[in-house]
Amino acid sequence: MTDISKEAIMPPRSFLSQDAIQVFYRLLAALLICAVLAVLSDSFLSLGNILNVLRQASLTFFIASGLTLVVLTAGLDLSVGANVALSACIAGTVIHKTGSPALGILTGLACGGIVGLLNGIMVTALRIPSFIATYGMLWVLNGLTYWYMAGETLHGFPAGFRQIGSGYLFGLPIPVYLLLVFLGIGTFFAQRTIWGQEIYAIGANPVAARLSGIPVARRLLLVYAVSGLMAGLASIIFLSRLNSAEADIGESLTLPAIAAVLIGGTSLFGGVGTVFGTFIGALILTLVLNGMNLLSVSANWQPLVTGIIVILAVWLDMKTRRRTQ
Amino acid sequence: DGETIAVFTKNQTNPFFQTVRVGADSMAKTLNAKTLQYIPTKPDSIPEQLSQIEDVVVKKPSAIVFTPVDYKAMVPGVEKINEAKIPVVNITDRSAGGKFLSFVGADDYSLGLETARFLLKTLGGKGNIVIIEGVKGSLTNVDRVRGFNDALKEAPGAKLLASQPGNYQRLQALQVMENLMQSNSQIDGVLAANDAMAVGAIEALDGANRKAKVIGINGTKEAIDAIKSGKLLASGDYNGFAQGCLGTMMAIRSLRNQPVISEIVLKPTVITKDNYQPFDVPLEQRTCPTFEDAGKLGAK
Amino acid sequence: MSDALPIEVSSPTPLLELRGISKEFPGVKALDDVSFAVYPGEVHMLLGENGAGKSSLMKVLCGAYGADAGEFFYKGEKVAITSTADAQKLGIAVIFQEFSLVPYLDIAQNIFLGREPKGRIPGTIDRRKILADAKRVLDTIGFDIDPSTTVDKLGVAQQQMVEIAKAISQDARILVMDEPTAALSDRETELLFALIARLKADGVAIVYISHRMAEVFALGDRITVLRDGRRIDGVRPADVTPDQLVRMMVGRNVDMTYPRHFADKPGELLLEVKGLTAPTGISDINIEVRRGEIVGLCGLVGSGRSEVARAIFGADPMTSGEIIFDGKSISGEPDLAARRGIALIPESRKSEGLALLRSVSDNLVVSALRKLFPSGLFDQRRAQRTADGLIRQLRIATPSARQTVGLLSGGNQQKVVIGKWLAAGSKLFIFDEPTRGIDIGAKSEIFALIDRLVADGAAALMISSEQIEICHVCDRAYVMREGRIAGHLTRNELTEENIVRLGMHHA
Amino acid sequence: MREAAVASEPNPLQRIPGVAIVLVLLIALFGAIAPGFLSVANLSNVLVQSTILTMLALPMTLIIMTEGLDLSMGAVLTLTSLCVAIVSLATKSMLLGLGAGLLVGVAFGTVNGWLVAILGIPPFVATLGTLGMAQGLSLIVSDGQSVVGIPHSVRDIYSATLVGIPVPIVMALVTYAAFHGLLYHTRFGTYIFALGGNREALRYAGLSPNRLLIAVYAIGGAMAGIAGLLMTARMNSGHPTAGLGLEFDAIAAVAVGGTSFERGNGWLLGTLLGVLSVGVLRNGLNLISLPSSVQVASVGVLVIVALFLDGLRSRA
Ligand SMILES: Nc1ncnc2c1ncn2[C@@H]1O[C@H](COP(=O)(O)OP(=O)(O)OP(=O)(O)O)[C@@H](O)[C@H]1O
Ligand SMILES: Nc1ncnc2c1ncn2[C@@H]1O[C@H](COP(=O)(O)OP(=O)(O)OP(=O)(O)O)[C@@H](O)[C@H]1O
Ligand SMILES: [Mg+2]
Ligand SMILES: [Mg+2]
Repeated sequence: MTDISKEAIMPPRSFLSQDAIQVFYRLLAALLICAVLAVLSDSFLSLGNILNVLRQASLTFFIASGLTLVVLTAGLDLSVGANVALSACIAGTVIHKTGSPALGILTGLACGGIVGLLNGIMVTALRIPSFIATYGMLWVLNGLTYWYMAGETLHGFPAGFRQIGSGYLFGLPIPVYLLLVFLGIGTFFAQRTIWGQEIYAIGANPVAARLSGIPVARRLLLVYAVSGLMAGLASIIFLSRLNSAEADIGESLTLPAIAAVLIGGTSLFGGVGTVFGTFIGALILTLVLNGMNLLSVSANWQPLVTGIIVILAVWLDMKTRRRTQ
Repeated sequence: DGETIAVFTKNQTNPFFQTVRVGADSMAKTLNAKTLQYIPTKPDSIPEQLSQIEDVVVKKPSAIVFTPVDYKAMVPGVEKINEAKIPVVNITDRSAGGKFLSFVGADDYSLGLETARFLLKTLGGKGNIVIIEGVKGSLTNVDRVRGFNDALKEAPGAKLLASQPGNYQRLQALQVMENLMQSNSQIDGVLAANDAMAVGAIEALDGANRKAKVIGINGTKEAIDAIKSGKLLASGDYNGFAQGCLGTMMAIRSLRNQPVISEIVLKPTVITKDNYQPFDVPLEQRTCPTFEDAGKLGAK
Repeated sequence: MSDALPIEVSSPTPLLELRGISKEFPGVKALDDVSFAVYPGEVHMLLGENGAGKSSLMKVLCGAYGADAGEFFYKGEKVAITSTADAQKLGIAVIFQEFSLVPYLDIAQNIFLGREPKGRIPGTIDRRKILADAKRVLDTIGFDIDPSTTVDKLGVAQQQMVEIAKAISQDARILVMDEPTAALSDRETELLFALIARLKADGVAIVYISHRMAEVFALGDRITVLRDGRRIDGVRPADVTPDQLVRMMVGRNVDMTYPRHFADKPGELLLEVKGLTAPTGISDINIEVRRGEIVGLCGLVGSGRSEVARAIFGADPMTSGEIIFDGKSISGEPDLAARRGIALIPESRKSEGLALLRSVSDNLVVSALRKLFPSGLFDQRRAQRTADGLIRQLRIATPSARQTVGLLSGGNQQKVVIGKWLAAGSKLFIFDEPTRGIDIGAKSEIFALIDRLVADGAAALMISSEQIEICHVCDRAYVMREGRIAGHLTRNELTEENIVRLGMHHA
Repeated sequence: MREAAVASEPNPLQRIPGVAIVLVLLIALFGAIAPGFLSVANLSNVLVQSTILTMLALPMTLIIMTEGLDLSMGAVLTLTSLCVAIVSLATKSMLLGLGAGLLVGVAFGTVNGWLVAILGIPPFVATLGTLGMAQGLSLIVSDGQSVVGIPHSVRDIYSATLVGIPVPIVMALVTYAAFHGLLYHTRFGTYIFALGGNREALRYAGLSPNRLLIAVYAIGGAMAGIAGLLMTARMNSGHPTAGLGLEFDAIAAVAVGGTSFERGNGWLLGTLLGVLSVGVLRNGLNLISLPSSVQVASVGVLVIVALFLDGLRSRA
């Protein structure tokens, strides 16, 4: 029987899935960076610094986790940073005007989600490539925020609200709890729900996904809305952590978020990647900046080092992927 | 009457330039003139401001009040304005070339020097200090940081622990400060090159339950509030409002063949808990200095 | 099994000989010690199941894959073929199973890619010459089309003709054709056969891969059979019967008459298409399909069969008409049709049927997610088990359910596409060329499968360019012509002649 | 057998509308409402201002046709601009400056191509990485300072005219002609279509896609070098942040111009029209003095509208 001969050529089943292996390599890389920094700087391994790194990584992670879903569908959202800025400014105003943090949080999330939804509509209904649609959105949002803020700064929020970003619970910063929660939710959503599976399928081949009966447009809308929503969440964290916001806060957030997704092993061609990988990506980026601060590396060198890390990370990822295939 | 004054500023995001623009508008209104604001869509973009100059030369406003996004790179632009024979007043950053009716600005170096001196005096001339720098390569940053460093040299008891970039950004300053606190168990003073970074650093200190004296620069509303509540030690005032007023005033006066002052360097004010009241009013309610005041404010 | 040449041949030395070729991919021994020789002026048929290694052998032969072991001899002399350039120098040209055309270049540029006539200025192309040369090549194969048409505007059949023109233009001594007729209509197939006869007469050696038994006997001078990467035997067509050949290929007996358990009386109405008109060029289509039936949809290439299938499934919009499925009218996106129980096995499995970079398992469960996991929670082990079941049921040749689907052979990929709808438990299966590129064993398995499905109360609408298949398995058929239904044939009327007569323009 | 080609109209015609309609509408609009817009001096302004972007957008078109992307272009331009400034300052020679800029540009382009072609790193990632490197190097070579005092010969390039036409416009026209010839009339151009459309086809034709790909990215680097010279001439100085972000403008212009991100479907003239649309929009809005925040949003709206129009057409 042919079946038997075919059985014979099957390789032994590897215990770990490809994704698990990639995440493992990434953890290894993060640990390696930690080891190097621990040798170079005495203060690196202190509990305070580790919590510090986690807390700093959390902001990048919130933005990057939503972005991961978008990238999994082979899309991109360049408007996340601008979205954070607009949402933060609107949420901040609402808190100032109404005195109610809850209302502010809701508006911030709603603003982020609506922007995301608009991105989704451009990508699905108007069929504009996501890269371009969200680039256009980025400028529209910037224009809105600049106009709305007119060069002002919002600052001074109720102490309760500020706990979200700067408070502690049982010795851990609250953003770290949020990070763990959203890491869990994101991973669960992507790996353990059929929506997650459908998102992977769409990224791998949108035409085949549609002809397989997946409601592609609706899933894409969902994904962009989630990305926007996570930007909204990041805006709340930002606001409560910095106790203030202004129009240009988004600018420096987008590229690090994209870099975290890529370092985390999510492919821009869609269909490959994990939310957990993105978390490690955010961690690696933060570690590098943290290390450069601790070692007082000159500002001139910082972009150079970050650039090299991005390339190295992705290259190593591809190397290991090929070998394990 | 009815002159149009084109006002060039560096970006739409920094509160400082908003005060400059409000000052300019307010002065123009008083003198029955109109303003047109030119702001690069990408903050501090050199090519964009050059293009805006080229466009404005076509439009031929009566006069121009000009803040270069970069004091050296914008010289060819200024020369174009000169060629088009449009009168131009330089404000804020002193252009490295070109012909101007008048310069109205503050001296970043002495601003940095004076605020840093105030901090060191408060600390009794000793303690561990960190500097959070602005955008590398910008004139304001170079001069302010130079001022900080010179003040530090005058206080041999003080020790500079680190000088790291926050790019004038709140979040970056916060993270830099958090990181620096890890490697330095005792930080007594923070010299931040603008208010947003100073406030970011304060948030970081608060978060770690640590105390240090922090100073910023710009005298923004946010900084005044922080000074009021005792979180911020001081902010060096750049007096953008007056710069906008006076720049516009000089431009209009020259169009009306009235005498102008060729150079006004506003003396730095260190805003502290003791003298913040005059700054604690909304921009719209501030009044522009008169020509007579201008003479006193810092004419050389 | 690298025994010497199996049979006596006219010319003493082969034009090209491969000895002891082995090629391994991770997890798959694609070629295992295969020897193979072609002589001038012969058509050498290469047969084997899906995944037997035919395409791999040809890719080794033309330098696209490097062999792990083995030697090449050209006219008796040992040569090295390590790149496509080496192969081209030896006069080897290939018509690949997958198209190797560039969509936004025109036909002429595609034909002469890498061999453009030089213009006067260095680096430039002599535009007039390239068009004239292309026209000449197209004329030799009887394909009348403007060579400055860009390839993205061509249909599948037209693209296949350009592929053929491209290979012919190289004045090859050895011409490899990997399933060249899979996408061609009868008319173009005839043109191709005439061309092959001419090339043979010129002394060109032709290697021809096909799953169509008729072609094997009509064209072949010699036959080499591969199974599981090994060479099984070499024979002459005159010496074997189709049944014997099939046994060599699959290693067991296969019933090639595609037995159907025809329904005595058709079941209730499942699909009713009324006056369907769509902007894709079909108008006033009326079709009925009942439970337990296999209904054929035939016609010439370009007659609009695929468009009907896509419109029913919701993949293309419609301008007017109504589609009633299981008593309810449906209109909307494919997800609605899929949820109601319609399945589409599309024409192009690679671009429309599969996520090539994902695993076999992922592809098999993608349409059944809602059914397998009604709670919305996905369970990898359950998916894996479902996939393993389907792999066994459909005899998909893959090292494991985790294998990347793009690495399977064409036929096995097709089985995966069918498999995903089995998992979804669909009621109506719309097959658009379900057996294109599928080996004989798999074909009969697939037909047996369809038979079982409809016997269990499902129904099928089947598009096929192979009229024999339609005649064998369908209860009845609609024939299309120029975007309209030209006629309907009952079981008794269903003959190849009738299909052709209704499908032709001058019916 | 006569096969009817499904759509017989020539390819570019199909795509003209999106961007051309937008451009014509913008010109008509500003011509009507913006005083001085249609003056020769102003139109010449628009063209001169568009030259640097043209020089980046043309090679970006080729790169996008290979299903690639070059995010490092703005940062590399910044670096080459600094190199031009530093070298011409040191040697008092414009040509040596240009040479240095070209060298650095080509080096970065080649590295990009190498990362993409040989290491197989996705273009977005590879060039995001080199973006950081070029930015870092710019800060390092200039120590974060402007470079001034460069010889007049450099500056003259921007302000000089040739038979009454500003030299930058002449340079842009020559560049366009060169790219047009390269893409549509040479073998290399043919292979660029194949790089995006079907790389396997190239390999089977005995050509090395990798080397071609590296060449395409190197051309991008070289153009960043030439644009760097123009940038230095324009500012009469070198500055470590001068060109940051220009790559996105270039990508937007390419996209507005109708080049798709898939299968090697590119259109050079569209790119040129795309660049001009962006230029006309910015210029016109400056002339009518709308609030700056509207100007910020306008480019975003332009991009979305142009692509929306294209989408409408392709569906029709
Ligand atoms: N690049 C590759 N990587 C891994 N496995 C491969 C690759 N190419 C082919 N294979 C495997 O090698 C075997 C032989 O494949 P090949 O394409 O030669 O089959 P074939 O005889 O042409 O089949 P078909 O009739 O379906 O086209 C198959 O099991 C296939 O999955
Ligand atoms: N009237 C026509 N003239 C030329 N080409 C056509 C015409 N109609 C369709 N085509 C093209 O021919 C190709 C095949 O046609 P289509 O898929 O419509 O027909 P079909 O009946 O499904 O045939 P098949 O499934 O056998 O290819 C398509 O790419 C289509 O664009
Ligand atoms: Mg094959
Ligand atoms: Mg069809």
